[in-house]
Amino acid sequence: MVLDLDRTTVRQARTLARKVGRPIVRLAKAHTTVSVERATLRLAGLSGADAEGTPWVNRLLDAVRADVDLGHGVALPVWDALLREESEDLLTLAQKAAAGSVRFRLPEGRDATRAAAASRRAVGAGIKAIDKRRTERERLVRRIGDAPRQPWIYLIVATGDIYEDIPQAQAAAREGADVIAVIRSTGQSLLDYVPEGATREGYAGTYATQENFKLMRAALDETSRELGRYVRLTNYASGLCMPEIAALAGLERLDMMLNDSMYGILFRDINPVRTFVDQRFSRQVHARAGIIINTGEDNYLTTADAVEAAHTVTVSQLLNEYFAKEAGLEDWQLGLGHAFEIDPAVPESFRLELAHALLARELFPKAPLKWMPPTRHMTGDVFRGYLLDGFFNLAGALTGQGILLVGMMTEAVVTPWLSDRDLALQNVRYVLDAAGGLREDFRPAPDGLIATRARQVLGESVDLLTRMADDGLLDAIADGTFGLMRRPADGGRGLDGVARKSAAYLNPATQILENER
Amino acid sequence: MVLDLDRTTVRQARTLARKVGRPIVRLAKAHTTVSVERATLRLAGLSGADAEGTPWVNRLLDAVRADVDLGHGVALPVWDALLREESEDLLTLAQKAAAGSVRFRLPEGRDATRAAAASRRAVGAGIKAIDKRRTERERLVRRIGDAPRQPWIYLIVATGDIYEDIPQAQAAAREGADVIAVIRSTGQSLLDYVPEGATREGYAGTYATQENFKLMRAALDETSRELGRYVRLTNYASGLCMPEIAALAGLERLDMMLNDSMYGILFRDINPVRTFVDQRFSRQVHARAGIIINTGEDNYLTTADAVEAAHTVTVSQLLNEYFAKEAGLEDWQLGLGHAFEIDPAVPESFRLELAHALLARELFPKAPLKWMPPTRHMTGDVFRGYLLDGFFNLAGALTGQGILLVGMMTEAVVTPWLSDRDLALQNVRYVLDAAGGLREDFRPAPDGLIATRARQVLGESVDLLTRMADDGLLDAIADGTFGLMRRPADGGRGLDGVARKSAAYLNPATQILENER
Amino acid sequence: MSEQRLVRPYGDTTGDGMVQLSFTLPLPHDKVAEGAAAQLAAKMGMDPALVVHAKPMGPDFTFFVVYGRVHHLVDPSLVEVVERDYPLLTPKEVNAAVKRSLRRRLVVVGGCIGTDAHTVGIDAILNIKGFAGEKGLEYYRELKVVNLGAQVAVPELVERAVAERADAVLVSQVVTQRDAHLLNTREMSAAFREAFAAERRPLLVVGGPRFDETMAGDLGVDRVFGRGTTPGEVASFLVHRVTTRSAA
Amino acid sequence: MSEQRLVRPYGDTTGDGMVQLSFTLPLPHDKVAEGAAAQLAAKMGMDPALVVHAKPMGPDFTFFVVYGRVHHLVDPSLVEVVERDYPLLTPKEVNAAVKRSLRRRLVVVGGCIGTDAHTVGIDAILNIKGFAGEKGLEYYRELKVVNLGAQVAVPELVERAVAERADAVLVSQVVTQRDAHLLNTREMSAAFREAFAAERRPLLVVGGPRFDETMAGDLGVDRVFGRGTTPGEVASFLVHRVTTRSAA
Ligand code: B12
Ligand code: B12
Ligand SMILES: Cc1ncc(COP(=O)(O)O)c(C=O)c1O
Ligand SMILES: Cc1ncc(COP(=O)(O)O)c(C=O)c1O
Repeated sequence: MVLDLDRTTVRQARTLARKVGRPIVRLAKAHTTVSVERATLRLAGLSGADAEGTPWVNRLLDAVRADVDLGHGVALPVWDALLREESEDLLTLAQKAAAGSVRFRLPEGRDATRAAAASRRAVGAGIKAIDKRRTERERLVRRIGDAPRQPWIYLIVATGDIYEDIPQAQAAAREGADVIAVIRSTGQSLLDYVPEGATREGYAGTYATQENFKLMRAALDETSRELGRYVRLTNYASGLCMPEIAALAGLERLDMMLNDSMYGILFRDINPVRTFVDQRFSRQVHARAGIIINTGEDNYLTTADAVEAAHTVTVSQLLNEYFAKEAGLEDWQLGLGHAFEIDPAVPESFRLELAHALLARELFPKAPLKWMPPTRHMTGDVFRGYLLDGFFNLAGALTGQGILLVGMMTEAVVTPWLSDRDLALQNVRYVLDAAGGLREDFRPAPDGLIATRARQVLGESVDLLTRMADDGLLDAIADGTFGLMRRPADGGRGLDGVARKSAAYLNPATQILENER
Repeated sequence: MVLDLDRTTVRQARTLARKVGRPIVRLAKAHTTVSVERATLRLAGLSGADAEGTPWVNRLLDAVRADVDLGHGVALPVWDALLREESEDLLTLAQKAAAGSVRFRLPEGRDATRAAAASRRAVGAGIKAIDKRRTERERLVRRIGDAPRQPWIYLIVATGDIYEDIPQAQAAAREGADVIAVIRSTGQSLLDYVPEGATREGYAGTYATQENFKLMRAALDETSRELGRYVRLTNYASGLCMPEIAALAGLERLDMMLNDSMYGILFRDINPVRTFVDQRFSRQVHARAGIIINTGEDNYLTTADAVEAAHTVTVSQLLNEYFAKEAGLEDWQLGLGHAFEIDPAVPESFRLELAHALLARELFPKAPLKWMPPTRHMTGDVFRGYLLDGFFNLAGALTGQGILLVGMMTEAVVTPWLSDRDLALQNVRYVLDAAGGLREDFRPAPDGLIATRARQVLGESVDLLTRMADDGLLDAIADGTFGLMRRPADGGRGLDGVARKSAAYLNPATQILENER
Repeated sequence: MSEQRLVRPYGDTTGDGMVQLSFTLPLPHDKVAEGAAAQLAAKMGMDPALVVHAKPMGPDFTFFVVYGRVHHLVDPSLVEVVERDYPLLTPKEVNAAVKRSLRRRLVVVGGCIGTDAHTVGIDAILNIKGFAGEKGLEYYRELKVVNLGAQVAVPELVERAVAERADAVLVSQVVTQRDAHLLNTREMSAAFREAFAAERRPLLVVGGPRFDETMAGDLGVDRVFGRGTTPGEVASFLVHRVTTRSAA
Repeated sequence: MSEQRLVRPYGDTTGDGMVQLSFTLPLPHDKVAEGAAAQLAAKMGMDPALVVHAKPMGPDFTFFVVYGRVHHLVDPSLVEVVERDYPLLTPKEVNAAVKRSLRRRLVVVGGCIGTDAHTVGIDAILNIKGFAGEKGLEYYRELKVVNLGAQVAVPELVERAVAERADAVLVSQVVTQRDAHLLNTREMSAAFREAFAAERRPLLVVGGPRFDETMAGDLGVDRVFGRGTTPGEVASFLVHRVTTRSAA
């Protein structure tokens, strides 16, 4: 600890975050969403899509919803229908339902008890499958070997075509990447279904599908063996389908997921309630699957000024921490985000970056922390960009970041080329090998610029949290506190997919995930 | 002082350097050279060249030498001839001598006394001109303003054409250069005369001529006024004509000169005795002219390994310091050289660079120190090169270097392009503005890698100096101690231009320079 | 204009024609690959072309850096630029002009269409905060701005334009991979052409950092704005075109 | 060989043809200059060409970075490379071959000619220390090496070659500004042609990092070696050529 933060202030900040977060958890507990229910069906083993590509979980859920209020959950009506022997299995049921030949009801009494038990068995099997994948990961890491050092080197691929992504990801791993993230196509987060199958037509990213997950994980397993280190795979549990994607990630042994409590609200204009409900469920799944989440505070600094808004990053990290722990995630699973986004023209910009990065490091000493590269102030001057990325890497090394997302010199130009990635990795390697040890010699003066700035940001965070504890998080979001985006609680997409839970509501997935920790 | 070097060891190193250097000074004092004598004539006002471009100082000296032993010096025979009214002035005398119509002799008795007095008057006028230039510089710096901060930003131009150099130098100054160096054409150091006039036909550099000096200094004076800071000009007092070039630099108000006690021997295969004699004279001129010298230790690391040979840099710096002080230079005039030349693939290479740079900084606390960029391990990968230069700049800032020679991403490709220089300055500015203050937070652990390495290099330097104190510097040079170049004392070019001084030897320039300090 | 001399790239001497080039070839690194790199450079007009760096990236690809001289001449007099063909007005002048010629507020509907969610650019033009020290269009009293934000579907955009009786529709496109920006813009302009009679169609303006400003005709829009656009330029353009139209 | 497929540069998708280019134009920065940059890129075959960065450097110059697609196809089967047309021998084999065919030591005279003082390259080939883990030619028992070092004048080189009865002369050239290396090499080969009858002339070999290996004929030398050359390659070449010659 080189900053020597005031412990009382730190404790106060966490207490305030709890105070701000608790009403939101209450809100999340009181509602369900179409995606939470579909995720439940997926955990019970329903997959695939109809001829038009609409997933069976969507067809089935829509049919149920036509007959029964969403607030009761999907489990009781569906397993009730199965028990009434309408079909042998979920798929047949979904097909029939799609054809309009099944009617659903909310079972009561013994019927309800039996339906509940059956659903718990079915969903339990899915959760067991996730458990197996987690054990498998632990075994592979042990057998094959882990990333050789921290920070883990995190690289994105984004061709839009899974079959181009795979060789690029393998090449990146060979060149030193410890983590591969497959960026999603621009449109996916607003789709209220998860596309099916292997896909080749994304824009600036590749669709997140179960099959794409499977193909990429298999390819990286092969490469992991070849390299003697387990290469982690990341995708996005984000957008309108985050609960389902979280489930698929658990089932296909993805290792990390982008998953932020407010990103969808702020940057995809998804309804806040929808988001918080989906969030909580998806984090419960991640907790169970042993997946590390990556939060999205870096995004605020692409729209708001990185110096002025530094404390909003800290506040958001504290909230993400609170929500994550409440959902069952442990410290080592908290890849809290922050970024190197100060305008390079600001005097002492590098030292200010160090101050911010150290503050995060020392506020969350056990979290891996995800350190994001400059994007906003990157320009078409790729030489300057390459240098900035080098200093970003240095800041990461000096402040002990856990996950280093590798910056690309073409940030302001194109989605990364093969050569950009190779050059970027060369940059990271040089900085870590040549100057990584400089941390030993980095001792910010106790009242120097760095320590003073870190204290100032912490102070501003406590002030903001104090105000939010009075007015509520939803109001703060509506006011443009984060990333300057104003999002009212009743606006945004996907609100029609939210329902207040009825007294009869039952979700075996939530039950298992909440009771078995 | 962050290294806390052992004072006794430092004192011992200096004592040893004196011991190694003293016999060389004795050797230098006992000899003269054609170039020392020609420089004397230049100080007395002889300039210009004949129709074939051979300077009049060469024509005159050669004629004198045909009649009188060089060991007597040129002053007595020449002013004796003038007093015998062979000619009204030096130029006419030179012309007649070239036509073979003058005979020279070594005057004796009253003739000698009168010739000596006349020569002292003539040369004294030249030295006064140098004094005036020095005062002028001091006044300009005061009036116009000095470089805004340390390190001074030092940029080279190297088109080969003075008329392309000038706009490029002015552009560089506008972009932030504090010092402009005009690199010399590849062949010049081996010419035993100084070319005349404005030149446009250099290879990979522009000829050092009095006219080129004048043109560039005038252009930079203009730009200095425009920018409100005095932009310094540098050239090379090096090669077979270093005494003459030193004199011309003093007369044309150059501000810094490359001037190393061994560079010519090692890298141009110039005879050691010739070099040491020329060296001492040129440094006496620089001392008088208020010129800062730049020594050439960086060159060793382009041929020898920068880690293995680190101590040879230190030893050479100590010798350069001894020779410089003996010649009358003051601490602020010692731009001792060192360089960022460790193979970037060596683990902790950046920290090793810091160790070496700090050692130099703390051994010579009052010297400006010239910090040279990576060259040897630069490749055609210009992106990597740009990054390396950034870390070089950072090392310069962290260790408080006085003069920072700006590295170019095209180092391994071409002599710098206009855009290379612009990009390189942008690199320097970013690093100094964003991270310059990091020095405040840089505290090498007392027994960490950096401090340990610095102590080790100092220890190896003392060992080498101890050996050299026994065997002599000439033997060490013959053995390939510096830059792996083996140069025997009786080899190399220019030995025929050396003569042992006779009892009658007289040089008014040396007399004035030595007596008036 | 046509007085301008021909120029060549400049390395360190006038006329030397020197340029730097980098690219990847899908070839394993060997002498043939280096020769192939030189061949490409030659086809681009570089002679001599020096392959100064070749780095294998896995078994199938090699990255190259090439330096060399190109012999092409550049004729600045042939350059077509979309020069501003309207006066640059202050907010005050814009307001006055709208008032004078329309006698009502000028209605602007804006947003990012398709799946593009990059709103910083359109916000820079529309929001009060503005860009590069200039206030955005919301600041202009006589402009009514409806900012639909990100990921607006084209039918939704048309609908709002009709409902708001928009005089101008401003669309931003930042993602260009697989020409997304061009496809989306064409879809948008076609939809407006379908929905409106030619003389009633609102002005269509697109912008984004990777647009070619000369492509307006091709894309079926009235104007394209590129990187670094300021709100004042856009406001002045709108006033110029809308008032000209209403005068006609 | 001719089986090889045609290739295009690779950005992030097979066949996308993407390249990066940078250069300076002697024009003040404005829209015309940006258009001129795009024009140059177009002449180089880039379409579309995106000028992604333009930076004024003083009032008279602008630096550009351009990204875009080139449509040229690269045909690796047409690449001419100077492939090694002689066996690569170990030092032992070299020594044996010299002994067998010459029955005396093979004499090599080397140096940097002209005003070039870069000896690291020629030393890497000649000195025992060698390069890339291979010992230099001095290490070979059956080779006699005379290394003249830097800045050797051509007449001096010829003289020493005569005096030493050189079988081969090795010349290094590193400085290439204003084609210094080509001028010096041509001067050197002409001088040897003048001084020796064709059949008695020593083998002439030049090397340096910026030579084009296919230029031997043009330069009047027997072989050109480029960057990364190792001593073993040179020794093998010498033996191959000298022994072939003495056999003929
Ligand atoms: C900020 C940012 C984001 C933010 C956006 C926040 C927001 N609310 O806008 C976040 C983090 C959310 C984001 C996400 C993504 N981004 Co983004 N992002 C950027 C970034 C860093 C800066 C863009 C920016 O804000 N520029 C500043 C504004 C002011 O400039 P501007 O847009 O050029 O606008 C000016 C002019 O162009 C013009 N203008 C623009 N629009 C209009 C419209 C009109 C009518 C007019 C008149 C003028 C005009 O005026 C403006 C002022 O001068 C760029 C990289 C970079 N440095 O450029 C990448 C970049 C644009 N993003 C990119 C990508 C791929 C994405 C993702 C798709 C990645 C993924 N798959 O997850 C996601 C998803 C976004 C989506 N669905 O579209 C790519 C696009 C690649 C390409 N060329 O196709 C870039 C280039 C990064 C990269 N190299 O990969 N991104
Ligand atoms: C070391 C160095 C120096 C040292 C030289 C020390 C010495 N004793 O050689 C010093 C510091 C003295 C120096 C000085 C100068 N240098 Co210098 N120097 C370099 C540097 C950093 C490395 C060159 C090197 O040693 N490479 C390593 C060797 C092993 O590689 P190589 O030469 O390519 O040799 C290999 C092959 O090419 C081949 N090979 C080479 N020769 C031969 C010969 C034969 C027969 C064969 C078979 C093979 C062969 O085999 C070798 C092993 O693989 C380069 C920049 C760079 N990073 O490349 C600049 C560079 C070569 N120098 C340059 C210049 C301009 C100069 C100066 C002229 C500057 C000046 N005006 O003062 C001076 C003066 C030198 C002069 N008169 O020639 C320029 C040349 C620009 C150009 N393309 O024209 C360069 C490229 C730097 C730059 N960008 O400006 N330099
Ligand atoms: C936390 C988080 N989620 C998701 C995304 C990706 O956006 P989308 O959901 O549109 O794929 C990002 C962007 O990088 C992010 O930071
Ligand atoms: C000390 C010193 N003198 C002189 C030179 C230049 O060499 P030349 O004398 O050949 O111009 C250098 C090279 O950079 C040098 O370091």
